[in-house]
Amino acid sequence: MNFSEAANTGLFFQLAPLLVFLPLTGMLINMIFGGKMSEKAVGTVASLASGSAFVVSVLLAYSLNAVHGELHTIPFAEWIHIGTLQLDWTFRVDSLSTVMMLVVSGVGTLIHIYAIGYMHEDVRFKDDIKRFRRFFVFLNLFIAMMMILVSGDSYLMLFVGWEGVGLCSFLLIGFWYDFDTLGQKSTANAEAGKKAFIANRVGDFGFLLAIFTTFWHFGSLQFDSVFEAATAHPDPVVISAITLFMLIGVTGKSAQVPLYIWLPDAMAGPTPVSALIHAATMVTAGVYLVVRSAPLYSLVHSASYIVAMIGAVTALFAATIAVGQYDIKKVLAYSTISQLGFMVAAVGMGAYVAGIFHLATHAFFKALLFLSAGSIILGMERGHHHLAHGHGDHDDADAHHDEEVFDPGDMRNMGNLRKQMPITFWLYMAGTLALAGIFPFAGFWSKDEILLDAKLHAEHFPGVYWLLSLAAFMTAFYMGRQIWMVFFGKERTEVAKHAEESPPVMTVPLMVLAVLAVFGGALNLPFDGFHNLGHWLEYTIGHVEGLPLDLGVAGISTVLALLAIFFSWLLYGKNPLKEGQPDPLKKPLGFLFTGMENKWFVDEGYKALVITPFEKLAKFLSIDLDWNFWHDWFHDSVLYAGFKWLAKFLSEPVDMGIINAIADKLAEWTQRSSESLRRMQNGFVRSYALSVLLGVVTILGYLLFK
Amino acid sequence: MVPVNYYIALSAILFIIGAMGVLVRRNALIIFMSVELMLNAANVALVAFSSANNSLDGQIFVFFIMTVAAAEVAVGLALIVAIFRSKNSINVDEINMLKG
Amino acid sequence: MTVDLILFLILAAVAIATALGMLLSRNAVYSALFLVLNFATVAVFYLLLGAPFIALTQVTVYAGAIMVLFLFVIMLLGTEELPKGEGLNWQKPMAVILAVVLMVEATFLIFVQEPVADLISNSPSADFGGPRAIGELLFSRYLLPFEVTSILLLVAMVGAIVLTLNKKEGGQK
Amino acid sequence: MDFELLPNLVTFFPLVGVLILFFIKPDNKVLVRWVALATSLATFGISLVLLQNFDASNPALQMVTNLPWITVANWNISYYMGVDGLSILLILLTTFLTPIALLSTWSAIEEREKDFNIFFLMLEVGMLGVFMAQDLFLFYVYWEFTLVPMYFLIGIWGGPERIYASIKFFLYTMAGSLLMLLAILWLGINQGTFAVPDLIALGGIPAGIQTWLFLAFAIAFAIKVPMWPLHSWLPDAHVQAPTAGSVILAGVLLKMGTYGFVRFNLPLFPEAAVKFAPIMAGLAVVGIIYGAIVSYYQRDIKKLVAYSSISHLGFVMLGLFALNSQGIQGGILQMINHGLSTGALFLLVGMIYEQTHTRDFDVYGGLWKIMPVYGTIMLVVTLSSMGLPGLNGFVGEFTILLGAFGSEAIGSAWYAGLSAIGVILAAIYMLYMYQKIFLGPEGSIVETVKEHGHALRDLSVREIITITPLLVFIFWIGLYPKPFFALIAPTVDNLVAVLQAAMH
Repeated sequence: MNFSEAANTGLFFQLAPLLVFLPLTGMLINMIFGGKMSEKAVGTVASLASGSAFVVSVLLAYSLNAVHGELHTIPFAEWIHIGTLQLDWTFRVDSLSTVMMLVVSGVGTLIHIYAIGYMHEDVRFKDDIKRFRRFFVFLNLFIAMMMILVSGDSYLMLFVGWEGVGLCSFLLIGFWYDFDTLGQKSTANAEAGKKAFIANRVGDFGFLLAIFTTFWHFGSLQFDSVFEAATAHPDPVVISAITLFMLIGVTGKSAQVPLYIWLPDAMAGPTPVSALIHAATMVTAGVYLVVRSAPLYSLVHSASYIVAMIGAVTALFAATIAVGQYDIKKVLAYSTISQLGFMVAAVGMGAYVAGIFHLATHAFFKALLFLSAGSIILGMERGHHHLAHGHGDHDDADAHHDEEVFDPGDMRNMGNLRKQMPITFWLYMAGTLALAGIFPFAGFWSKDEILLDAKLHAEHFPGVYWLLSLAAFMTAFYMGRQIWMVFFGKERTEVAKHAEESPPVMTVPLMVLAVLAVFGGALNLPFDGFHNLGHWLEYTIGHVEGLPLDLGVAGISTVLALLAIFFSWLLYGKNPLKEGQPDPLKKPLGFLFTGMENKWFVDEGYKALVITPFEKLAKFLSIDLDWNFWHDWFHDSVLYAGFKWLAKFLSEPVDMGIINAIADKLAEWTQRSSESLRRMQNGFVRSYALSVLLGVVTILGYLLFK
Repeated sequence: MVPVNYYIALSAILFIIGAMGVLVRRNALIIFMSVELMLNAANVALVAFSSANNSLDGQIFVFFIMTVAAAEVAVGLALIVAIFRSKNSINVDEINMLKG
Repeated sequence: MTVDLILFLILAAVAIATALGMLLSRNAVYSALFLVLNFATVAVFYLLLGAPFIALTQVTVYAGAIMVLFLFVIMLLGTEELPKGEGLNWQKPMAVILAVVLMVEATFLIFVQEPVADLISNSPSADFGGPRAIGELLFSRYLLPFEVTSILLLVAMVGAIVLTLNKKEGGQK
Repeated sequence: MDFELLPNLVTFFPLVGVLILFFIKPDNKVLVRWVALATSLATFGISLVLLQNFDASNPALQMVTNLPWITVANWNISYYMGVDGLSILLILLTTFLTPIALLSTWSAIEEREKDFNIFFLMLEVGMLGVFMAQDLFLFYVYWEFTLVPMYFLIGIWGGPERIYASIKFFLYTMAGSLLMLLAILWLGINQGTFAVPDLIALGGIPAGIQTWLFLAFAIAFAIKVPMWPLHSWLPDAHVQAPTAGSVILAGVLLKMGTYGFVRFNLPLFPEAAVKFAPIMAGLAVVGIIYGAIVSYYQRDIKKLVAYSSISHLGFVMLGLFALNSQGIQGGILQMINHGLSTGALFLLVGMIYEQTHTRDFDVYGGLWKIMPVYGTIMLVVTLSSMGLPGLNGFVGEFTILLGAFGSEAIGSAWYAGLSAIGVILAAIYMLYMYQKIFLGPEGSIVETVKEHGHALRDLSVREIITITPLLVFIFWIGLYPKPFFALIAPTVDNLVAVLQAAMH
């Protein structure tokens, strides 16, 4: 049997479980033997594990193409069977899931390779070489979980992966759990991980409720049966409930308003993690979920509208915050939230192809941006390291720590880096232009498709288009701001002057990503005869109208983007920021900028409205109610003291006072009477006889005279 | 022709005299004799009833009483002898070891 | 007033008198002798009441055997007369009072409440109370009690012997 | 071999060890330990034979021993032992946890080891008896019997407040049991038999009386579970008990309460169960949320775990009173899960306590770096307790919530919806605990221990051996729960049929 035959007969579909088990194998190898392996070997094993999953994904996609996109399910194991509840682990290979598989494993593999170089240096800066292995263990686990998520054939398996990636996210955000983002000893990173997990759990809570509702109304959790049952008996209330519950899950996982707060903090994780999990793959799971549940969302317009609005609001809201950030990764984080908003808005409006298209291109360029940012940060670290060791003693590590804390990620510390890091600069430019939506970069095509859909559906989804356009404008602005601040102007610190370019192991994967960021638009060009992604997805989500390029929409968005970049040049490029100078936007925008800078005080709001009340409640319940009241007061004061009082009452007044007194008096009386009666017992026989006679007389008398 | 009442009255008088003997005398031997007198008083009554009722059962009873009295006297006197040996007295007022 | 009655009254007077004599004598020997006289008087009553067997038994057992035993013990111990002692002073008046009360009660019972008017005939049937009649009855109806009395007597005999055994001298068994 | 007698053998086999222990000098600690361990392992082995001979497809009682025991007047008390789907897993859990708990005491218990082991084996007898007994009176005897060894385990080998805790534990349980005894006597005398299967077959208890009987049983069991608000003895008992005691207390003793509900309350009083389902579910939900929130604010590791038990057992109760197959099967499986996860948590807490002698959160931190194996194992157990898919906790919680969500008896999806908040809260307090101990910079305890002349070490081989079996099951149930469900499904389906009949 040759290759194409195997593809045509669907033999390759049987490989689907390998998607999960190849990364798991890599993880286990590193976990068990990694301690004795060199860093290179560990990294290679992990990258191979991920890369082989990519190969399998390609094979699956190829086979699927060969069988014209016909859905294939591969039963793997039975899981929970109770009565009507039949939950199995079945792999699902269709055009939607293969897109996700390809993105996850493809971008994932590149990031694995990049991470070999990145982590090599990172663990040395943080002085804990052992953790290198752990990073790749987690990373492989993440790929496995993500594969479970996208390849599952039921909501439950999707949920399993959903939770699994949440765990990996927690572990990787808190990877440097004993530091903060500046490399100081702190619990900050661990807190960030916890925050992410908990915010995700809130989303999971919604997802769980959606699952329960689905099961009890449609009798199954398997996608096709659910959709069949839902379309057969479309009960708007039930479907609204399901979709809105799911939306809670989406807002958690895909970082939408109001649960997005964890994503900026998630930047505490090493940069490859930010790129892989918190930009390219995991956070898009929510988008995937909505597309997957398209048959449900398309049944109720109101739910779709809520989804679209949440996406659009998030897109704009996060973009405004991004404008006010100074940390290079924070800007990208808010940008990610904003872009996720675009996707969610798109899928909310039913523009599934546009959403998935943007998902893919975003994965490319945002991963590129993050990784480049990582490269920049490491470059700065190298410069910092160079300076510290150039001036001082090599062994004087303590002095090094006592120095003023240096933030290698703060853009105010950078400037003119294009000189020191030219490769990174060009790579970053590619990513920036893609994100800003400049023709002909990947972002242009995907974003325009979303905007076009929003324009076309403005009737049903009013407001979305304007919000998104505004967000697109802001996007271009903050990216321009970033470019000017980081790469142009003058070096604002010594460190920036000594920044060093990254090694090829990091830059080569970036180049691959850059190519994808530039040409990724080819996936779904809006011209007749193209629409490749659209046609591909048609196998799964039904017929899609391939929209032609609308010059109006494209023109407006391009003009907006260019305008934004021009503004940013005016503010940041023409007069480069000086050392210690406040942001030039601060003056014209005033308190608005303060809001942006401080993320609109959302974290503080959560703290005041949710966290503090919760802690107060917890304190009240545990200290006051449970312990002081119920445990101490009720049990000790009421029950125990009451019992004691009763015991005392019964023992002293009642027992001693009454019962005992009676007994005492009785005894005393008996004693006294016997004392006198004792004299009768005088031992004289005659006295006894007298008594007998007395008795006789008395009894006889009684008998006689009774 | 003597009414039974008279015999019973006689019996009662003898009995009371016997009882008085038990109560007022200190000599154990005399107390004993008084007891015998009381038994006799009872016997008189029994025989009188027997005769009045024309039934021999009463006399049989008297017979048994005599037997018992004989046995009692034998043991009782033996006791008195034994007490006398240890106390050297038969004054019952000196024998009060059972005093409470 | 018939001869019987007169005879009865005389005998009764004698019986009471001897009984009182027994009671009041200082000397135990006199008491014993008074008692013998009393028993003899009572035996006469038995004869009058048609109980010749009992009457003779009374004479032999009581007046004879028992009283001899008494006299023997009195002599043996040498306690004809007790030395004067304080004794129980309140005992005597109490005893008298009780005796009187008992007497009153008895009188009331016998003559007022339950007067038994039956007269005792002086001429009972020939064999009434004779040894034959008594014997027949003893060996038929009262055989078991009769036999039990033998055991009683045996026990009494053994008891008497054990009690009077002089242990100090390590007497023989 | 006559397999019919196996339940008796399993139940009383630990007594063999007790007997041997009587003849060993207390100074010979090594021998004492090994004898006790070998006995408990042998018991586990026998229970595996029991499992092998257990016919999973048969919903009825199996391997029954039924002998008349006390037959005075119209009392028909019998020695009635048997196994069915409701109890088989709990029996295995008991025999499985006992050797593990015993192994954990090798370094933790230093005084009067012989006595400790004897009490422990006797406790095992009591617990096994509870799960095997099919006669109400016999059940009561075993039920009370477990109190005594546990009382001494806490009272002799416990923490500083042990006397208070042990007496509280004893009195609480005792108080509830007395009501149950009254109900048992009423049933036995009025129905003419104490045998549970016969009582179920007889049925016909008027609804009004069912209510009272149900309540009498329910209070006894609710105290044991413990259901909110009768939980106040639990933190004391758990915190004061020695590690092995906590493991057994959380792992098995609490399950006696939930087991009591499913074994007696549901089948004996189906109408009352249906009537009370919303109330019991409501209490369960309050317990879930309350326990979780209160856990969050604890500063003592053991106390946190103790309160989390209240929350977890709330899930079990919610599942049982969903009165449908998903809920009840999930509930029974969750009993096992909780036994494994919380048992493991207590073991792990005990292991660190042996090194540091403190359970105060504030001094901990950053231990993952120093104790990577310990940190990883603890992470797995924590996640299992939080209900992460792929680990055992999820399977139980998911089926319970699913069952409760659509439960006809509870009547509203709100209960399950609210208790799903417990899933969020579980993440909050569990991660909080994990972070406090293992993440962040090194806590002051590291220095404190160093000052005492020895550094913190990672788990020893014995400790890893102790904990590994639990981990195996944590993964096994999480990944492939089918064989476990297969054991309980037929019996539960029978029970659900009875309950369904009562509902309509």
